[in-house]
Amino acid sequence: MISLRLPGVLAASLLAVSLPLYAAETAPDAAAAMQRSFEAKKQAGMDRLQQDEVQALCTRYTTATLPAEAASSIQQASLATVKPPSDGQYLGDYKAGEQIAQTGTGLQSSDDPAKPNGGNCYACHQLAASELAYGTLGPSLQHYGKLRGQSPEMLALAWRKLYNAQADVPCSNMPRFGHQKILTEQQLKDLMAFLFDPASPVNQ
Amino acid sequence: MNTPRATRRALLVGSLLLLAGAAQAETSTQDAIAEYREMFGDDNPAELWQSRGEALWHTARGPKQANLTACDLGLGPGVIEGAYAQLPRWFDDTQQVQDLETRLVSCVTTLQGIPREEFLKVKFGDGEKKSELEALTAYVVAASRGKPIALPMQHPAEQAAYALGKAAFSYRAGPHDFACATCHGDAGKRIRLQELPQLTTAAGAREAYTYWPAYRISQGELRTMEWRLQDCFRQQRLPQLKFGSEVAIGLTMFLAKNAEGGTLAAPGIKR
Amino acid sequence: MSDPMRIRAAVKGEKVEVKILMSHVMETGQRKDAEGAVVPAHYITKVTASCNGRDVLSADWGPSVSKNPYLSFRFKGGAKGDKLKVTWTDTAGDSRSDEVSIG
Amino acid sequence: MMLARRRFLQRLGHTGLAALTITSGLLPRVVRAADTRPAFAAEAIADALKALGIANPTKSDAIRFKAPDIAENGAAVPVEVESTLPGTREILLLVEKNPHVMSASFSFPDGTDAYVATRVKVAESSLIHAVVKTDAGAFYTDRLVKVTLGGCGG
Repeated sequence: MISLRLPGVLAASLLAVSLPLYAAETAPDAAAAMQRSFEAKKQAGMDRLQQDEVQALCTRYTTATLPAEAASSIQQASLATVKPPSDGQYLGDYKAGEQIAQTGTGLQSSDDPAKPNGGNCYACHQLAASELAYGTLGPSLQHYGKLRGQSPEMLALAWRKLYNAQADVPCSNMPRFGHQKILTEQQLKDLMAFLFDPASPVNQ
Repeated sequence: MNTPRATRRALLVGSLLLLAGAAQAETSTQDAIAEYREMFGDDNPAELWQSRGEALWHTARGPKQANLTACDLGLGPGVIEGAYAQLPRWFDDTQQVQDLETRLVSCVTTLQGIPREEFLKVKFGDGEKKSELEALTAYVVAASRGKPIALPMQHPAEQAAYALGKAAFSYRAGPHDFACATCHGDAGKRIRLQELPQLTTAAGAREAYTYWPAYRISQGELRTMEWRLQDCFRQQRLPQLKFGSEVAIGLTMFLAKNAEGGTLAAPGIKR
Repeated sequence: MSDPMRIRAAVKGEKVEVKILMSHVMETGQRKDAEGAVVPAHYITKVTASCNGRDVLSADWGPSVSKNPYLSFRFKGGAKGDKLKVTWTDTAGDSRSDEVSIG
Repeated sequence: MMLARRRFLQRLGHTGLAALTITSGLLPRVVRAADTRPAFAAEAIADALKALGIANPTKSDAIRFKAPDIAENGAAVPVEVESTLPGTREILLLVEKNPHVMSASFSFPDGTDAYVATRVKVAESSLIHAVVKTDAGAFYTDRLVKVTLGGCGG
């Protein structure tokens, strides 16, 4: 079972950059009411309701603007969690990447934990022109690689966006696919190829 | 070495061109989907649940061999017309804020003596396994069609439920850091081709709340608000929302209050 | 015991317009239920309709007719008060008939 | 407006648009206990028509066939067919990409309009064929219905 609270790793990285003390205080005992109102179901355990420091802070500032100090500490803490590809290769197989972008399942109580998680990118983004069923919660990523080229900066930026988007945008709605272990390193590489490979449908 | 201005300008021009093309495809897709929805006319299979619910309401059952015509949904015993438009609300007899579904459970257990677990054995129907709760809910909800939502909201417990709902709405948790607000916090957004009402505004809340409960085409089942909330949390990768829990009723109170003034048109028909 | 159909039959000009909603699972035999077990095929195979005993429609259905089926058709020679009877039969051998008087 | 938009969608089709994604798990191509009625057991349009004794029907514009260009969900696709061909006895609905193409057949005794409206399951974006049997032979028309994948959980 993926232990998502990762007390060890997260606390260590956040301690390196001490978050302001008010981070933990979420709205009026909502956390306690949440505990009383849910029950574990298959892989969706009750631990998932425990907010980490970033989630608690972002909850508190859902509508209010995030104070600059909190924003920069989240950004630094998130940046510290980003691990570049272990072999230094950013791009995998774009066909595998497309499957990940199309697959919406993964980590739900109704999903088979043995199956690889999907990235569900099409839920929020436009990618290949050929796919009409795309979402608009995130910006269009059409022609992502064609427009940006494959400079080291562009690859590193895109990798950060996938691994832990809050390294660039504190309290971003984009899930932290790498840091929260939703996608494996190989899956992230395949998505990078889907974004950058000139042959990928995203760049047609 | 920051991105040279030329590349940044190219990015801008490129994405503007794309937006124009995307916008064109987008409106025609939404047109086509609106047309698809219109083709169902007013032949909504939810009516099959309504007639089953009506039969259940009037049939004497359970150890006490009683029907539900004495059930008080807030407007007096047996009054169903307009009752759903004023729920959730505080009930003195149960000393709780209840939504329609938990109130129906109270009536079934007290008036008919049917144990709660037995009545809720099939909470959400699945093909042959039919839910009495969904049928009764469809019947009562239909009796509020055309009525404006108007919550009493005087009792402190009702205000507390609203505050909890509001807090739960933006509670980010789980592997994906999702909260309801992640998808329902902004206007004009959609997941795939599924438009997302902004539930924090009157217009957005009305657009959603006035059509629930609804017949879900994708499942061929009439689904209630309790199902809608627990299924949303499932997709947020969170554990199971308990039926009739504080957060379920708090969120329903939050949505109903935001939608206040909207005219009920449920049961609706949805994807 | 299956649930009654919702049948609307009304005179429109010199024809009777019929709109029916049937309560049926129309299982294809491909679907898995919440616990992951395959739900066996179970769907309506035959529908007939008659007006005061005169056949006005018959249909043969497969599993790809949608769940809780909808059916609409029109016929001449029916009048207000006539009896429209609709019958379905399914793969499990179950059958159901419902009758309404034309409005 | 209807025609202009369909031509637009067809042009979208020509620019290399792949069929929209399959709706997960509706009707995968798995051999299962087929229906005993030959037409309903058929897995291709030609076989279904042969089983019904229909030799290649002629395309005809005298069949009004209303179906959505895009279906938000393939579980229920509203369709409406009306034949203006004289002596129409039957209307058949076949969905090309379904594991079993034959969906439904309707027969009309004298006095009943050659008209029917119903809702069918479409496993993935597919052509739906409306075949009409008349005293003077068989005719058909078809419509492309694109099925999209909705929802968040996918």
